[in-house]
Amino acid sequence: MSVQLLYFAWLRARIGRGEEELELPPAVRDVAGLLEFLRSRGGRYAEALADLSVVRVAVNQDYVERDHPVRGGDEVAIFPPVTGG
Amino acid sequence: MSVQLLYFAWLRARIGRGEEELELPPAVRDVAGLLEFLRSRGGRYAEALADLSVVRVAVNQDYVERDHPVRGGDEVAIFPPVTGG
Amino acid sequence: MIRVQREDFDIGAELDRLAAGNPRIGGIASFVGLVRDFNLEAGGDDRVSALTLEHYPGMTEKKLAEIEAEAHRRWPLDAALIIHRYGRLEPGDRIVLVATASPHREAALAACHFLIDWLKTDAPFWKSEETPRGERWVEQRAQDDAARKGWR
Amino acid sequence: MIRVQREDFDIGAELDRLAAGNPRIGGIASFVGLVRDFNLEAGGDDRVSALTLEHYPGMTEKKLAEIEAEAHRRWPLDAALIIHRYGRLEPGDRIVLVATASPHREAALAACHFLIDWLKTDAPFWKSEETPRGERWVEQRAQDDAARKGWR
Repeated sequence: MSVQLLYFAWLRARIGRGEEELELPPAVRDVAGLLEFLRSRGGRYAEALADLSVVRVAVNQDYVERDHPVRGGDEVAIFPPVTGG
Repeated sequence: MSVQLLYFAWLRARIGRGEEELELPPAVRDVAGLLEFLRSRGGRYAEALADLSVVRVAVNQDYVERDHPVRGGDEVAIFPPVTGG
Repeated sequence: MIRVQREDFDIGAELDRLAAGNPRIGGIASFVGLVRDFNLEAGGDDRVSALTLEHYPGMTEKKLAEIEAEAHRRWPLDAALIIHRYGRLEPGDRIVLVATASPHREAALAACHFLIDWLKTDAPFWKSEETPRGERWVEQRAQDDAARKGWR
Repeated sequence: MIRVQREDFDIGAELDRLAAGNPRIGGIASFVGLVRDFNLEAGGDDRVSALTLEHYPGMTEKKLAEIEAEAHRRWPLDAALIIHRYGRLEPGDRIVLVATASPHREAALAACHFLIDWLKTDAPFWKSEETPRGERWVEQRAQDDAARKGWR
């Protein structure tokens, strides 16, 4: 299945792109699995996602926890805690 | 001794004037005494000051309690609870 | 800064002036009071066609300055402003503006709330309403007293 | 009403529009966030010459609309407004405006405070600061999280 990935703020800067379409292996079923898969790609991904405690995730534009399912066609955004206002 | 009296809002309307200079008898020493003296003048004064629980007093532009002294030359204002803002 | 005036004021211009030239300021909180066309206490039944605000010249300025000074004592404010109008006003007209500016959002918000609560119980203004049944002096609301006491 | 835009806004005009034609409104509370020339967390030592606000188009509008709806659920508001800018801003520039209008002063003040607190933790915006030591992403403040939790 493929998902649309979005990166923001320093995660975007460290990964080096703002978005990508990615084909996920069938073993990836939830957010935790997706983050592990991204880290396993190594390089900039492993570096940017080294400390997952400062990483937030939204699926289809809603904040979700790590056990939230990830399905084909989802829009998954990965970013640090927000600092607007 | 004489004091400058000011009336506001419905107290002004009921007494029929906004200010007056008044010569007080020597027995009047505090706000309570002044209010009693005004009531003793009867007519509009007695009527306007019938219910002292809804009457506030300021001496020289500070809110005061009934036992606050009244001295010659003081500016004494009598009015209902404030409703600005 | 405090001002007691008959004339209307320009909120945007006043808030701009409050922060002008001070890039330490991170937030401006403000409250604007408007003339309603009904009396809240009368359950909203009584239409109000106009309001006349009477005040105690001299004491008004003194009290507003005291209220402002108290806010500065309690919070780290870079600036505060109170403008209160008097005279005859119609529904929708502005009555009062309080505004606070601080590097800290929480300080600006709390101080603004404090200023309007204190002003309601401590500034010598009185409202008289024009209603279909004649003129009527507005009575003090118990909630205003309670709100003021909450800040002690 | 919510707006996410690069352009500046006119506070006076926005607040006028919020209450226009509704004489039930007795009070308008508002908060304006401005770009400071220093970082609060860095103890004020670090000069900030500019700020760039990045956001998540689509989710930003969704979250702001949810925050506004939540304020309407909690308080009797006649109107609410959130305007948030993005892009590059300099010290003194306006970042955000939240405003609430209600017949009741307390409702307007509480809802305004609520909106800015929730927006700080829930709206997907990120600030990057330009400092003498280079660009730096602003970190979330623990107080913001605490303020948000206080409203539960």
